Amino acid sequence: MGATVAGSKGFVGEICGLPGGEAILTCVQCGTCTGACPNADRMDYTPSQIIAMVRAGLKEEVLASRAIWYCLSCYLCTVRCPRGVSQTRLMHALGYLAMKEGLASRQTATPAMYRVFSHYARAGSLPELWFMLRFYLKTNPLRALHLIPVAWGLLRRGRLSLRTRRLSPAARKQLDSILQKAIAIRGKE
Amino acid sequence: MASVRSHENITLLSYSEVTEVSGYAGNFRVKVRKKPRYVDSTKCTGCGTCQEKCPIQVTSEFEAGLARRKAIYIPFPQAVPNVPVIDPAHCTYLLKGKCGLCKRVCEAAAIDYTQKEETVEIECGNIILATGFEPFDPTPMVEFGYGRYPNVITAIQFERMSNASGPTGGKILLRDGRAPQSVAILHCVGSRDERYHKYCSRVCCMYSLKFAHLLHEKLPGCEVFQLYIDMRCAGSGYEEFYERVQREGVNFIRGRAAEVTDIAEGESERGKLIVIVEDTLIRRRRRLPVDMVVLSTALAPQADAGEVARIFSISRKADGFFLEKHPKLDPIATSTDGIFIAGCCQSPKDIPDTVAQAAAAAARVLALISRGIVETESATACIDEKRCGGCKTCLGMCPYKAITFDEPAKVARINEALCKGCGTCAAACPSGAITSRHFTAEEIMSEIEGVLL
Amino acid sequence: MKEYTYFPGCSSSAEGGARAFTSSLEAVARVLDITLKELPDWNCCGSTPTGSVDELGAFCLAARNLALAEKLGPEMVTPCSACYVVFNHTNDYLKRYPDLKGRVGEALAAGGLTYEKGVKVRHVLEVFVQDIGEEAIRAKVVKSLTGLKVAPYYGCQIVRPGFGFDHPEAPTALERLITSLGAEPTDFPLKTRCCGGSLIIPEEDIALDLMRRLLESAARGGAECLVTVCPLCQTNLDAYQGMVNRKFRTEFRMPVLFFTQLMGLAFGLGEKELGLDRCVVPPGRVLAART
Amino acid sequence: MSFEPKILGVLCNWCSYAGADLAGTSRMKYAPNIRVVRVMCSGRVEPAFILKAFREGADGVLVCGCHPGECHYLEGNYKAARRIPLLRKMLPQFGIEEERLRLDWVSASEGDRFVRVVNEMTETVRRLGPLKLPEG
Repeated sequence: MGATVAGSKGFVGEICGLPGGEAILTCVQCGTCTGACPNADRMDYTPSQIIAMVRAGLKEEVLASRAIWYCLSCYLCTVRCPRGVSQTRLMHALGYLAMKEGLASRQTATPAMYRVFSHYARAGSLPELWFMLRFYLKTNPLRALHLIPVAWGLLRRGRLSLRTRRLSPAARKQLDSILQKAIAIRGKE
Repeated sequence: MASVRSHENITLLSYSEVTEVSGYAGNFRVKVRKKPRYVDSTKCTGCGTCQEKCPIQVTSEFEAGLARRKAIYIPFPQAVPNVPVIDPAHCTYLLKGKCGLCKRVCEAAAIDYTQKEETVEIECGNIILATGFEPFDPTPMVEFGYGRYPNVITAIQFERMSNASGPTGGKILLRDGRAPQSVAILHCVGSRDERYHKYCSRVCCMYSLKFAHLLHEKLPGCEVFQLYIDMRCAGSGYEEFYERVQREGVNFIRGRAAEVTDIAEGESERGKLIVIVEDTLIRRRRRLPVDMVVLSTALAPQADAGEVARIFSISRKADGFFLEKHPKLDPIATSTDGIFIAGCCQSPKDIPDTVAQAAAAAARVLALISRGIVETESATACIDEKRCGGCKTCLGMCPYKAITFDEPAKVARINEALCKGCGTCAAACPSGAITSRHFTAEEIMSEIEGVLL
Repeated sequence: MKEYTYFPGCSSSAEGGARAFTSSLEAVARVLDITLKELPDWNCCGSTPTGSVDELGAFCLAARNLALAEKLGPEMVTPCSACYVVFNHTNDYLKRYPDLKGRVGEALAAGGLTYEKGVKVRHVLEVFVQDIGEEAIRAKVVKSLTGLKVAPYYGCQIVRPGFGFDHPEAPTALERLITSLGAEPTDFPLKTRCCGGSLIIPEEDIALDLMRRLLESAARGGAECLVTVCPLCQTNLDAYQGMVNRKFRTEFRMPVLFFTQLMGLAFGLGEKELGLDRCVVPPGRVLAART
Repeated sequence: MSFEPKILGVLCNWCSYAGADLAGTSRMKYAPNIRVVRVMCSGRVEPAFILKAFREGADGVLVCGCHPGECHYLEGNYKAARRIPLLRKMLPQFGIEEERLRLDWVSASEGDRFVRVVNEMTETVRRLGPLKLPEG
């Protein structure tokens, strides 16, 4: 989808072919992204290291890393990068690839959360209560217990609704056919 | 500078600006606007009393904001001529007619509030432009906190501080007067950065090393950090200097600083500036608590470089510096014959390179002078006056002002010494009166027929 | 009278946890003579997570809304930072990658939609400061918030990715707005830093630590309350503030308001109408400042 | 056999011709459909040259000059940037599709760009098919 770059093969080529991935070629490994990242200290590989690893062709390690799931999408790296690399977009692209290849890290619950989120998003609307419940049931139901004070605070003020927003049947059908078509298009590739 | 001034063949016009250039190689006419100093430099003895007595204080440009100057002042200690000027934007006498103190105290009666600017015209054969660079202002890079944290300073400010005749008498000091115990020097501030200047400023690695060396010399025991992307130390003796500074115990960290903050995490950081950087060699984010941060700022083109390029009919590169005739084979000449460039107005460079380029430019001028004749382009345009309809379309086309209109004859004329042979006029001439030699319409038409056979 | 197509997003919708954002926004809009017409039958924008699960599907989710909005006019307004980023990101990529645009177009066609001319998606704050202006806002103030110290919190996404309407790290729109209400914006160095976003769910520790820093920075600046422009930032900083306090043994009691709620107070609107009763950290101090 | 268009390339001496030269010395491959005529500056290109080329059997004409702001003659390329689009607008009146005329910028260091522009142009013209000028 992105630019195909002459001379870059394998994993680098694959990343360059994703929208937002082509920028890795011009990275000078200055580490500004890592320095700017509010979360870099907890990553298994720093953001700039991820780029270096992609360029070294370390596909499995990159896609199985925790780092790509620790991106907060705050774009601070992108704003400060002196080379115009959008590290945020790259992390998203890598996340998608990791999911597609079945390599998404199991050391973090983020991929699971993303899957549950996307399940509801694709249905047209996100019911926060059901989304949270489903996520905790799928990952670690016990974790939900310690959230009781938070949930209570929200519930008391009418901020956790049992009602779900529903699209009109026609809109729902329209959305479904668009998404079905998208799956069909993707399947052809 | 002083020996330039005393040379019998050199006329120095300081505090002056070129406003107009006409003519061509061997025959330039240059208009220069001499700004009024309000001080008669032939009478002034340079005693300095006026500066002492002047009650108006403003921020000193030369000291990069680290000191104050008066409204009547000598811009910098080595200024030539060493005569003060009155700053008309701040002098209350010139603004409101009040004060006049400097005139009263001047024993040589050199103060003259009535001076007006004058324009002089110079005829010359060649021109060398050496208009230099402007230091990049890091204020827009809010992540480094310049302007927010008083002890984040620019390279020029550090340079002034370390100078014996500077505002601190050569002492490196924090704003509260203490000496810093730790200093971080941040490379590539505004250089190698798509948001500001894409190019490498070339001199920052070396001056940053010099700063580290000076810090160790002036403040033994001071901890110095160099935060760099790449160390670029190409040049005679440069790598050796790098090694020497390494031996002095400077902490080199390979990584570009992402941020400077004063938000402390823990006791050791309290009251310090904290530089956040990825040490890319160990792949870890580091927080460096320091007293002072020096920003190694880029060398940027002068703000008015576009205007200067227009006046002298030369071009600029995409980065804003003046365009040389050929990047490898002729980095001294410009696309306009007889106009040469030297120093940082062409691209960032260090002192040895600037000296070499300046000497080369002088030699090129001397070569032209000693030959006494100039070669012109052979592929110039010429006008068939019989066919010229006098419509003046071509006049606006010529970027070199080589075409003039002969009013009595009602025809356009081309000055072949100025014409560079681009052919734009020939393409525009509605009556076909202009021929572009070696690229005539007939020649090109036949060529088109030929290649399309 | 100005009219805008309005995209509330899941969180700020009538069923969402940040419904007070939309209700206060609507009340304030009435005072400023703005009509917000909710995009009929909109769907979730997909937010960041969907892109990682189904890239093309995520673009399609966003594009369906854009296609619907395109029929109504050249602009759409949203109060949610995440929706704002997703829509602008989608517009940006559809423009930059014709191939992607082709595929998204093909999928949209299956639902009988087209997206051609493009829709500019703007944030509510942007509309307020650019289209309405500080002067017009000031003119509607009936109860000046004089003396109230407010930390202006932008969060990360509305100013960042390059299509933002203000400086990505040193924006001033909120400060100007707060000043025009008579209140005093405080120095808040972390005003554009991330609150932890959706990672509060899978990676709580990360988000709580970021929130602690934000609350500390706001408190150090002397803020009596904090205003946000994003439903997720509000929920995090408000609902999880107690958890931050427990984890880090801090004692923050920082009311977290939508900027529209603060505007409503200055406009003399009712607490109920502005949804101030929905704040988890009681906004008592803010309410007291009014009298 | 597929249609092989004839394309006339008019290149300025300082940037585009040098760029084409660089493509050659760098051993880059590009469509052999282009036939090159050199002028000193894209500002020298008269609309008559282009019409002549179409009459002489060119299926497309590609004019290349220096990037805006980088003209060796200061601003000749700006003149081309005005003239060529104007001519493009008139081409349909002669029964010639606008796409058959292209103006682009190639600097002396952009051998790769020259290759891309030539290949794109060749593909565009190939899609359009042979130029059929109306008789008379």
